[in-house]
Amino acid sequence: MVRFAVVVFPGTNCDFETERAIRKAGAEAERVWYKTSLKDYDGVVLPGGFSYADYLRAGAIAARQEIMDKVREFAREGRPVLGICNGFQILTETGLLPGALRPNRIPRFLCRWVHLRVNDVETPFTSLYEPGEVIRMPIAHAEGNYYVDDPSKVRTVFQYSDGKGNVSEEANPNGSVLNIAAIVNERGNVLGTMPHPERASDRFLGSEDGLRLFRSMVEWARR
Amino acid sequence: MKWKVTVIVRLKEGLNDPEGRVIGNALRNLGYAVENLRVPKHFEFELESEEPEEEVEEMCRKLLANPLIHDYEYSIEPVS
Amino acid sequence: MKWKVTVIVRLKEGLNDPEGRVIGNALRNLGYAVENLRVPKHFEFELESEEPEEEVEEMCRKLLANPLIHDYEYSIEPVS
Amino acid sequence: MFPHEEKLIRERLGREPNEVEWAMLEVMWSEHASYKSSRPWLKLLPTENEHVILGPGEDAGIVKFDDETWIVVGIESHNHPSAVEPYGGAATGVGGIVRDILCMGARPMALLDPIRFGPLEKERNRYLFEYVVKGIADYGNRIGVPTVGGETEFDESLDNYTLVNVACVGVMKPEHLVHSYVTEPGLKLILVGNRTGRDGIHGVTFASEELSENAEEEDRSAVQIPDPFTEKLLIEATLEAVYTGKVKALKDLGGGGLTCAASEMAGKKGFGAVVYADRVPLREPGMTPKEVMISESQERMLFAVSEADIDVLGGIFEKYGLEWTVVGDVIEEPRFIVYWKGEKVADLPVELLADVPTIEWEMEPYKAEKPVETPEVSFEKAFDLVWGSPNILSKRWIWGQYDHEVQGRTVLKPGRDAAILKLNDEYGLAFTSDGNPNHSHLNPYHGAMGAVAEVVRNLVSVGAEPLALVDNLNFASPERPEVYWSFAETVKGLADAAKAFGLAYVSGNVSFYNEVAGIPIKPTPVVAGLGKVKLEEIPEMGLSGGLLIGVVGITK
Ligand SMILES: Nc1ncnc2c1ncn2[C@@H]1O[C@H](COP(=O)(O)OP(=O)(O)O)[C@@H](O)[C@H]1O
Repeated sequence: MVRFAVVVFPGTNCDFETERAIRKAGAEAERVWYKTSLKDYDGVVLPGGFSYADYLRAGAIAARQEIMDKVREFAREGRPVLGICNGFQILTETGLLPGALRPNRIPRFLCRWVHLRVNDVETPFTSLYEPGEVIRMPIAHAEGNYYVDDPSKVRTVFQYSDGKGNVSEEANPNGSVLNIAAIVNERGNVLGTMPHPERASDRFLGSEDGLRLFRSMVEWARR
Repeated sequence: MKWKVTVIVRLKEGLNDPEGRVIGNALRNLGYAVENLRVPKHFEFELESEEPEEEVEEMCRKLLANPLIHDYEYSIEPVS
Repeated sequence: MKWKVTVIVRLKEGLNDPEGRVIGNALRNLGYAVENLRVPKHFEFELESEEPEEEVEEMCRKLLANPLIHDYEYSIEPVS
Repeated sequence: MFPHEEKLIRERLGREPNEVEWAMLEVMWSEHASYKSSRPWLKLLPTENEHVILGPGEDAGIVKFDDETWIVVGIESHNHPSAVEPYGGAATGVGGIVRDILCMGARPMALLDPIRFGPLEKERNRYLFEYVVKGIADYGNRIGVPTVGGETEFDESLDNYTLVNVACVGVMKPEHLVHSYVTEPGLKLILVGNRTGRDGIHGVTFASEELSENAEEEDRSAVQIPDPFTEKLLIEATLEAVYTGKVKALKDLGGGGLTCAASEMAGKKGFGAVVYADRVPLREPGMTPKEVMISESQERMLFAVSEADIDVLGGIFEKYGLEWTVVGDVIEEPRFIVYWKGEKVADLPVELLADVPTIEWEMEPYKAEKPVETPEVSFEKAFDLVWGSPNILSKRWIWGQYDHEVQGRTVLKPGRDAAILKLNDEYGLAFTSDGNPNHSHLNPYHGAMGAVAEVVRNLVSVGAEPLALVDNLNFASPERPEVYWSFAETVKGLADAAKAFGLAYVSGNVSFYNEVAGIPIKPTPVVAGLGKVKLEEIPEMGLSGGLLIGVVGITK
């Protein structure tokens, strides 16, 4: 069975449900405290939360911790690296993904469900979606406003859309350029997503659209 | 008249400052001998006013600072 | 040697400042003719160092500022 | 403290207490800590039935969900501090109730925030509203405990004031139960968490007095800066420590600070404590022993541990970057002794701190009910007025700022009659709160019963079987005969209604002296309830074409 590490920084708070979702997707998952070593895992997940209470900038302090050297190695080796919400913020601060997650255009925390249009199904994380499919997931963040100098250079995976897949301004909850909600690196093995797939992995919670992301990741790691 | 205003708002002495403490720790972990790190709130703006001192005082008391937990200082310069 | 350091981190030109916009609106709603309100990040700390300039430069580049979106400036004074 | 109480203390002690002792006594004999005006009446409440594992008496109550799952629940108020400094007051209110749940050995799972304000036309009330919500949001979001429901009410009687109640549920396995009291001497007392400063000094006495006209200019020492980062670390470290089985007793430091926590922990079963106050890590220089003993600095917990286990637990606290210090010992003799740099600065019998005689104030019934006169207003106008009232409008602006999905359990999100948290693949926990101060003002007995009935209806509306209740009683000064009468009537109503439904109260809170500039608040009992629901049987709420709408009951 493939094994994933779910890294826990001081202030991380979505780790338990992220671990559960990975297990539901058919892999082993373990919460790993940021001071312990990342030994033999097939992939790494940086879950959501408020590492270091978002002091300085969201994800900034976590990105400078020693364990991130090991995460960089994982990324270089082509293993799957998934950053969810705060995890996405940490990946941009580390430079493993381009751009930055800035304060929401309306500078307040916002927790609500959104529609997402799936753009790129060629990544290890999105092979179980259809191109152009509209899925649902919740967001919960105050600094999710994605900014990058040149959006054309970014591999966009999810965009905020309406229920029909229209990527409109009304559907943009936080001001992200081009309604970008999730991206991968050029190689495709590092994904950052502001919406929370682990919160959309159970029909009782509202949707299982997020579970496919984990299943896709697990399947790919098995090969 | 137009003015360039800078307002600095600091937590009163003795109050818990978790933000300063955590960022200070982060810098020390990177190897720098940093102490007493504080993160005051800092506002910069232009103000059109005939009574800038009075207005800036009011702004601080009413909105920019919370007099229960903050001390504040400001500088007002004419815009050439 | 001991130094008193102040670091100001500002958003690059052209980037919007949501917090600044909201506070600017709030002040205008209170009746003040405020424009261009920005909220830079402001850090104050003491540093024990033989190479303060070099270290503060590094701190800014490595942690206190995000080079993609920030410019920074700092002042370093000896502590008497 | 009242003169007759001071006299009684001198008599029981046989001498004049010194400065440190007076400070500790003042704090423990305050209304907020001692419940002297409410205890006789709270006895009326039913507190036992087949669902109850632990009723009132410790930091939170415990309800059986199934054989392997216990639910810990409590409710608390932070009215005064929030009226003075809404952001810090509300945030630290969340912190306090979360620690109450945590110290029984449970993982805090969800929050409700019944909050009440004056009319939004006034700027001060808008300020209180905006910042109470922001305080709850920033704190709850950072500690990763979802706020899944609550109430928001606006009323003229709350002008320039606010009622901030917070209820919390946690989940635990029976084998992890840790009581808040020790059952043997010789244990060490370990203080963990934030350093101690001058914040909150006289917090409980502050909460036991009415607010003066200038609420914003109240004593600064009542203000506390919230630190959810430390609180989250405390949650994880405490649970890890509890799971080792080596924690003998656990209390959080809330009202009354170290004095309250240590004396209650030791004294409940007849033991005593020695506290070395100078060992307490301090945030401000030059603090006196008196200040250390009554400070209400937040995010601190007190552990009772065998000497042999100190290092193991210390390792856990250090892993999470938390400061920890052995500050005292549990002793056989039921005395509370404080040392400061080798000198004894306080020595009181524990029961002098704990046994506070009750006070029965005068009661004067009042009649506020009068026949309703239906206003002469067109239906359209009436509809606009009601529909446009902040009390009716959607509260999405509020709960949209709360991360109500964290921990991945929220089945029914805010907006329904109750929230539902998934506990296993089959069952969920329903959680909701209600209060109706207008009804309580008109008729305190019926208003209280109405609150209970509303909670039960809300639980049933989401398909849940009610399990247990907690209550938070917000009242003005008990020294006002009409207020004290309304308090007694309220408790009678709460008791009768609960009995009628076969439900028990497992925990609660009383907040007296809620008034600003001499204006008392309406009697405001807030009830929160738990229920058990089958996930497959949660009723839908949408309407679709072809359905009929029915109303059960008589509309008056
Ligand atoms: N209104 C009430 N109904 C039932 N129990 C109550 C009520 N108010 C207080 N209690 C109980 O009385 C005890 C003392 O309350 P309190 O000092 O608020 O405890 P805490 O340590 O949680 O702050 C607690 O066990 C609490 O459950």
